[in-house]
Amino acid sequence: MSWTLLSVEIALAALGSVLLMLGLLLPEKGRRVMQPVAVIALLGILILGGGLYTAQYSLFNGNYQIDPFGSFFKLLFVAAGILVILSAGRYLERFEERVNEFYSFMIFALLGMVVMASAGELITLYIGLELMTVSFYILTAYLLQDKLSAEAGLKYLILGALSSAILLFGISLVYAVTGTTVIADMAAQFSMQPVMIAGIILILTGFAFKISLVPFHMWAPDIYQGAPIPVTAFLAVGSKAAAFAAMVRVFVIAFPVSTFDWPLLLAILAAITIVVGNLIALVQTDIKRLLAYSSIAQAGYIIVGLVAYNTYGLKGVLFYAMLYVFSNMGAFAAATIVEVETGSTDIKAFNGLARRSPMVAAIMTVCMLSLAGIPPTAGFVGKFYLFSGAIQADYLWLAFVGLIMSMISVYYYLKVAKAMYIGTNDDVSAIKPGKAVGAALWVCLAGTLLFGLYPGPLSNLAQVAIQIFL
Amino acid sequence: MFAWSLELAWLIVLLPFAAFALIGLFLHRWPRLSAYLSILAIGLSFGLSVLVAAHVFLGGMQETFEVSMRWLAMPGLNVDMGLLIDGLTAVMLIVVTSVALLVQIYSWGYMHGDPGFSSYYAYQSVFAGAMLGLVLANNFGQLFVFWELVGLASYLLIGFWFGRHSAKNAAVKAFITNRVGDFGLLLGILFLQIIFGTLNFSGLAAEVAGYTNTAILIVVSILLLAGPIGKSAQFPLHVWLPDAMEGPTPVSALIHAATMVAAGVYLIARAFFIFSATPEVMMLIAVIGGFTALFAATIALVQNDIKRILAYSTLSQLGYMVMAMGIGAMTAGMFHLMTHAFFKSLLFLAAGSVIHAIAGEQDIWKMGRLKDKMPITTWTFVIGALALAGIPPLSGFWSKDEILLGAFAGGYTGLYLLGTLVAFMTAFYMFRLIFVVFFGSGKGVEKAHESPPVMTIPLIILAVMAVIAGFVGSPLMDYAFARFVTYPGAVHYEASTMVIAISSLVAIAGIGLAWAIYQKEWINHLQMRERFSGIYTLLYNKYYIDELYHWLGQRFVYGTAKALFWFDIYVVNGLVNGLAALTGGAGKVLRYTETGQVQTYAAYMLAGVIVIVGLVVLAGFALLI
Amino acid sequence: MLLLTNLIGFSAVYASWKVADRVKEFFSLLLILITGVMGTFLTTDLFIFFMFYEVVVIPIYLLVIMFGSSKRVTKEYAGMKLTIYLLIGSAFLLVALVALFVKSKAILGFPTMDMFTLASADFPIGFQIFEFVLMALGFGTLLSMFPFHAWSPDGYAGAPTAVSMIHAGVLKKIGGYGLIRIGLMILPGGAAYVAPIIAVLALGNVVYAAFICLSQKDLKYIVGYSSVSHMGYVLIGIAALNLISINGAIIMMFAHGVMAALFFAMIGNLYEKSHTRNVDDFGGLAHQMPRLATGFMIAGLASLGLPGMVNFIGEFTIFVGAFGTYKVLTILAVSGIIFTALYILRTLGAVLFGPRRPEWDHLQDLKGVEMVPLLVLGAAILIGGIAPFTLMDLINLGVGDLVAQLGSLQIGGMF
Amino acid sequence: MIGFQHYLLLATILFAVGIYGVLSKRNAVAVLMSIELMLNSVNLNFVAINRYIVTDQAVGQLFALIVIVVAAAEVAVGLALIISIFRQRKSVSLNDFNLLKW
Repeated sequence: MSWTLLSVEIALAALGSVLLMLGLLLPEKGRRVMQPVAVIALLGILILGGGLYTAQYSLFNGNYQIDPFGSFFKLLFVAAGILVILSAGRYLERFEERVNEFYSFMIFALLGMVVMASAGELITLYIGLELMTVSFYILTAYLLQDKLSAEAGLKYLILGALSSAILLFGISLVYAVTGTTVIADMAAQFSMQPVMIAGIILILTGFAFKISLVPFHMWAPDIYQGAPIPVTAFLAVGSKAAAFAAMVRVFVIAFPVSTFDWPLLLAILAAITIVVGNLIALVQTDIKRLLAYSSIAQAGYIIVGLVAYNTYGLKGVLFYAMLYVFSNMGAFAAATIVEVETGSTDIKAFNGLARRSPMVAAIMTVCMLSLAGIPPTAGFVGKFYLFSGAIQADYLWLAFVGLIMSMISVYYYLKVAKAMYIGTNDDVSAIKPGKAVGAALWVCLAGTLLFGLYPGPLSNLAQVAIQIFL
Repeated sequence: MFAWSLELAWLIVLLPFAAFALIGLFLHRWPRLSAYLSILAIGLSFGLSVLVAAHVFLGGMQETFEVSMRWLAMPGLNVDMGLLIDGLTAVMLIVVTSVALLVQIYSWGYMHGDPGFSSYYAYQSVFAGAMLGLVLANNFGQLFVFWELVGLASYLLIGFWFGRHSAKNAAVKAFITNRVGDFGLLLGILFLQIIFGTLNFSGLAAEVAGYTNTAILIVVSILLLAGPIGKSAQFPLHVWLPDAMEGPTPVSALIHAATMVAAGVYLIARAFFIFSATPEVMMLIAVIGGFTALFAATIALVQNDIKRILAYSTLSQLGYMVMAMGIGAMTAGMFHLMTHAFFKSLLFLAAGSVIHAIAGEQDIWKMGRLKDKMPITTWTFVIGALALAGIPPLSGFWSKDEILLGAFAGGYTGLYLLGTLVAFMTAFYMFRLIFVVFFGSGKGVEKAHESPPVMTIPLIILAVMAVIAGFVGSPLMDYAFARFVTYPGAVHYEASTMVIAISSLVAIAGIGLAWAIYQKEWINHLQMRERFSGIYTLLYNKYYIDELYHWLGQRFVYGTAKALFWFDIYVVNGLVNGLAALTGGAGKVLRYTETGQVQTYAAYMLAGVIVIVGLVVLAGFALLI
Repeated sequence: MLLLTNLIGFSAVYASWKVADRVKEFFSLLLILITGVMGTFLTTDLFIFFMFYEVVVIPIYLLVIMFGSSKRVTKEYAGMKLTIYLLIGSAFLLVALVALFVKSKAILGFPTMDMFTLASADFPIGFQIFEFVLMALGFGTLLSMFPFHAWSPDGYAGAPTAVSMIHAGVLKKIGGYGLIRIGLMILPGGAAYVAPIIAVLALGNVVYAAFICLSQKDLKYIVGYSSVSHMGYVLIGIAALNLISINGAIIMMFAHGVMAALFFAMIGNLYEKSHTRNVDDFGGLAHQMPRLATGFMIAGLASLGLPGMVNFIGEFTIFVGAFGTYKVLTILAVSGIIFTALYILRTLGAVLFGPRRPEWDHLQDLKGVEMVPLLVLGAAILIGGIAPFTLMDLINLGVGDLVAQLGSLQIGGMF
Repeated sequence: MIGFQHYLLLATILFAVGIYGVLSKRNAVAVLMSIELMLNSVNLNFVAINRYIVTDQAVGQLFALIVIVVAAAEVAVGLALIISIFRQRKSVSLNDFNLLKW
């Protein structure tokens, strides 16, 4: 066994600790270097993770899996982390002296996600999940002076803890039936008992909470709205993707479809999620809340891939999760810029953005369209994979619901575009986003368009990653 | 003899079109040049037509000449553009080109100084080209194309003075009414294409001869007939023609008297092989024609507008021709078409000369004693009227007589009597017009003056034609006309002295009555009007047909339009908006599930778990059972 | 079709010569639009086809809301309606395409999106019907098939001139192109079953929309509904499923494209100068603006299917083709020529003719670059109409492939 | 004889009680405690399973320990949050925390 296989995890843990200490050691002014330090270190870790992409090992008796599937998500998380930190930009000035802790909590949340993606065993998975979630509790409530932020933190804490309890109870029931918590060993011990099914449903609930499937989505809008924007972004992108990674691994490997038709169950949940998420998003006026409902709907789309339970579908899950990072981060980065500039997260704050900063408006539009699944953005390719999978698996109705709702979703995405392009604003001064945020925006745009126009490489990566399930 | 002229016959069509294109693209800033070009083009066409006709008639060409090129080709459908030259064509060529040439020359004077002088000549060229294309067509596709183009030219020329509401509306009315007819014609053509797979006249003639399904043929003929009814303004699609008098008078002369309106008659003649295959339709044609002849003549009796009187007279005469077709006297009908073209265009041009002279006035009661001021116009008009009334030996006499003979000898006694009655009326209303306008006791119009030579010379030429054109078909020249313009199986009736005598007497009687009333005023026409005010009003208002159509149009067409628009806005759009509102409304309702109360959220979650468990349990039970 | 796109794209750019505000955005969006349309016609891959098709939708939305005009409905409403409507239509299409993609794996052994490969596959009839219904819905929406036309008049009325031109002129034709290229070629059996229904709906287009035109006052609405009406001819041509009618449908699409573009260009020009589009506000404009009047006349006469204009060729061919398949429907559809003539002539009469109205004396006639759309599109209409054989040669090149497919239609069809 | 079933039943009852607490208590601290109760029911489960079903390893007990640790961390964060919110709003009633909704 080689420790290099765990180098990503180790590096992240080290980075988190170093940043924490660096914050203590550095004088207040010197803390500005923390952003570049964090970004450069994460870039390094990204390269490290890329190097280990094809490695496939089972560590600690199967408790920890190093495989392309996990690696794919690790890259995703680290990329999301980099983008979040870049796009946070001037927003972080509100955290004043506590900014150093912000970085290290981000890194620890990242570590939690990475553990979740690679966990080969339910309790390990739980540890990763809790590491991530607890970090997020703190991050959500980071603006303690802000009533909304604190309230969001508390709500998240209560509901999160409740869902962990449910998840754990499910794990314990499954453990009771199969006698093991190692995912790879569970299928062999699988037996169709009421307790087992109750356990599966409870585990499903736990994950569904994290990925905000209806009716376990209720926390998301409130928390997304209350949390600081960078945290919201990371929550929407990272925590959701981590839950997907874990969920795919657990469900595909541990629970054979032949004995319990959980895809049908998920299909129903996905359909409800897509419909409800999109419908409520139609009437939202706060950009963060709108993106929250949008991300609920997006979760529904991604679940379609898991429902399909075949090459296209699983590939779609991975592909979509990755493009979702870029598209969603682009939208959030733009929202961050607007909030920093106007102090508001209302859609009205976007009025006239196309004149104040055409670049930001254009990128925001492209990212939104990607979320809506309009070509030539990556979102379209992702949906194409997901729904190809669904149709192949004979879930035609689901494809209908999904695609029609996704076209309806264009309405609220365009509502934002409309505000940007024809809204009028008293303040017409030009907005100049900082270099870091600008870079993040451009990366998001590049990712969104590149994966849309030339999906081949990413598709291949995803193909390699899902080999372990086939 | 002039066989080479046949090879150049395509130029007859092309020259006017070329003139149109040149004027439209380059010359519209130079009115004189435009006019020269247009006249030159039609002149050349005329020359060629004369050569062609000479070849056909004098050279004794017995076979038809036909060339064509592919115009629209795809598997299963071919439409050619071609030329078909036989006696029928040759006659039409001569008529069209000669009248067109004279009218264009006349227009030089009539339209002088009009701001749209160039456009006028451009439109005239388009018309001439289209009409010639129609006449020369060797298949129904081409015929329809030019048929519609003729309609376009008519539309443009009627609406030439587009600044006037009435002209604008008349143009639209003409086009739409014609469209209704074209609708039938097009369907008929479609039927022909589908049934026989060809649109070529000679091809069709061969096919129809061997076709036995009479029902289909009747349907096809009736559909085809709709075209002529529209174009030749037969009842019930006649309403456009009187209104078309809103156009410049030379236009009325050329298009709405001599040529275009005759296109319908020409079509019947050309497609005679189809119509004659179905006696029922032939009867229908005869009845429509006869009815129109009478119907229009009665209206003409009481009209006051000089051009409208002529217009109703034209309707009536067209009815004559159509009736001739219907009773199988195709040759006579074509003969009348030719003579009518000359004398009616003469009448119109002379009327135009009058109108021109007295500054656009068209009410006959505001004219009077014009013979002193405008001798040439007066006497040419009288010649035209005599020809129209059928006084021997003018052209109208011979041709009308042929038709009456056909009806009489063919056993259509009712139609014969009707025709005779119409002849009487014709003579009456024409001379009512003449006595009121040219002779009469009125004070006369002070500023009236004779028109310039450029206008009177065409009048004189046409007057000569009106006198002599009839001889080609008369017994005196051994029915030369009938030898060339005929159809297989035509029966020729020997002239009957009785028919000749009766029609002549009737005409003279009509003239005499008019003389008595309007010249000598032995009978006070105003009192007559009082006494028969019911009939008078009915006739004066053209049997209220226009009003009926107008009412129908408003009620049904626009009513339906409004209703459908309402439907579109409130039902079709309403559904769309309703769905959108429903979607949005659902969103609005659903958003209130987010109460902000964290424990409610927890309750939803647990409820979700319970529902899922319940579903699975139910599904499990279902599986167990 | 590419020829059409180029013609209209070229003209549209000139027609919008006067856009003053946010020029850069306008033209970049316009170019995206044109690129998208071109891509759609060029590709043989369904995936790319769909992609390019959707690419055009969003720029249209932005163009409408940024540069459009609000009359009966606001431009925001019109733009949103157009966008969402078309997108939902495309959702059906996407399901159809994906299902085709997935099914091709079962039939051919490998999944493909290549039109010609798919055309060679023999899909089961039930699947074909299902697929064709979806496609008819998707493409039909784009082609404003009755009753899915609601977006079209509002959309055109709201859109800026260039967009109306491109949308009515070209984009709509993607629907017809798709139905012919994808629908008929790949799913001949399904087409045969569904075609009669399409034909009936198409009749709805022709007559229903023509009637509505009669009650319209806004010029753009008239042209908008008239384009719905004309698309009925195209649909009937497609639904008749024979070579003549399909040829006719293609010509008709070309013809309508050029005609509608010219119409919208003229209306746009007039609106720009007079700031109204209400028919009743105008009258006698031929006095002040003879060139504009010429443009209107050419477009109008083409629209009512006058011979000598390319539209006539299309209509005539469609009628001949469709008559063999649907007698009664075609007869009713032919009656459309009367109503079309009625509303077109009324409109032309009301706008161009009648007494001179001094309030419009300040209007300048077309000049300079404004003439470009008139000349280019007018020439296209006339050349196509006078010498249809030139156009036919082009089309026959493209339709050749269809012949073989249509041969098999007779077997599965209802006739 | 008290067997595995009884432990499982007890754990389930505890879990249900916890849920009841989460749903009905208005005091945020009480809600946190209820969640602790739920987590502890899971611990009970793990230990019981380790005792009766999977006896060869001590994994279950290990799990219980891990859960206790994680729960402690959660509660620590939770209490910190509640204190900070109490300072702001002078209330720990969940009914008052509904600024974020719709």
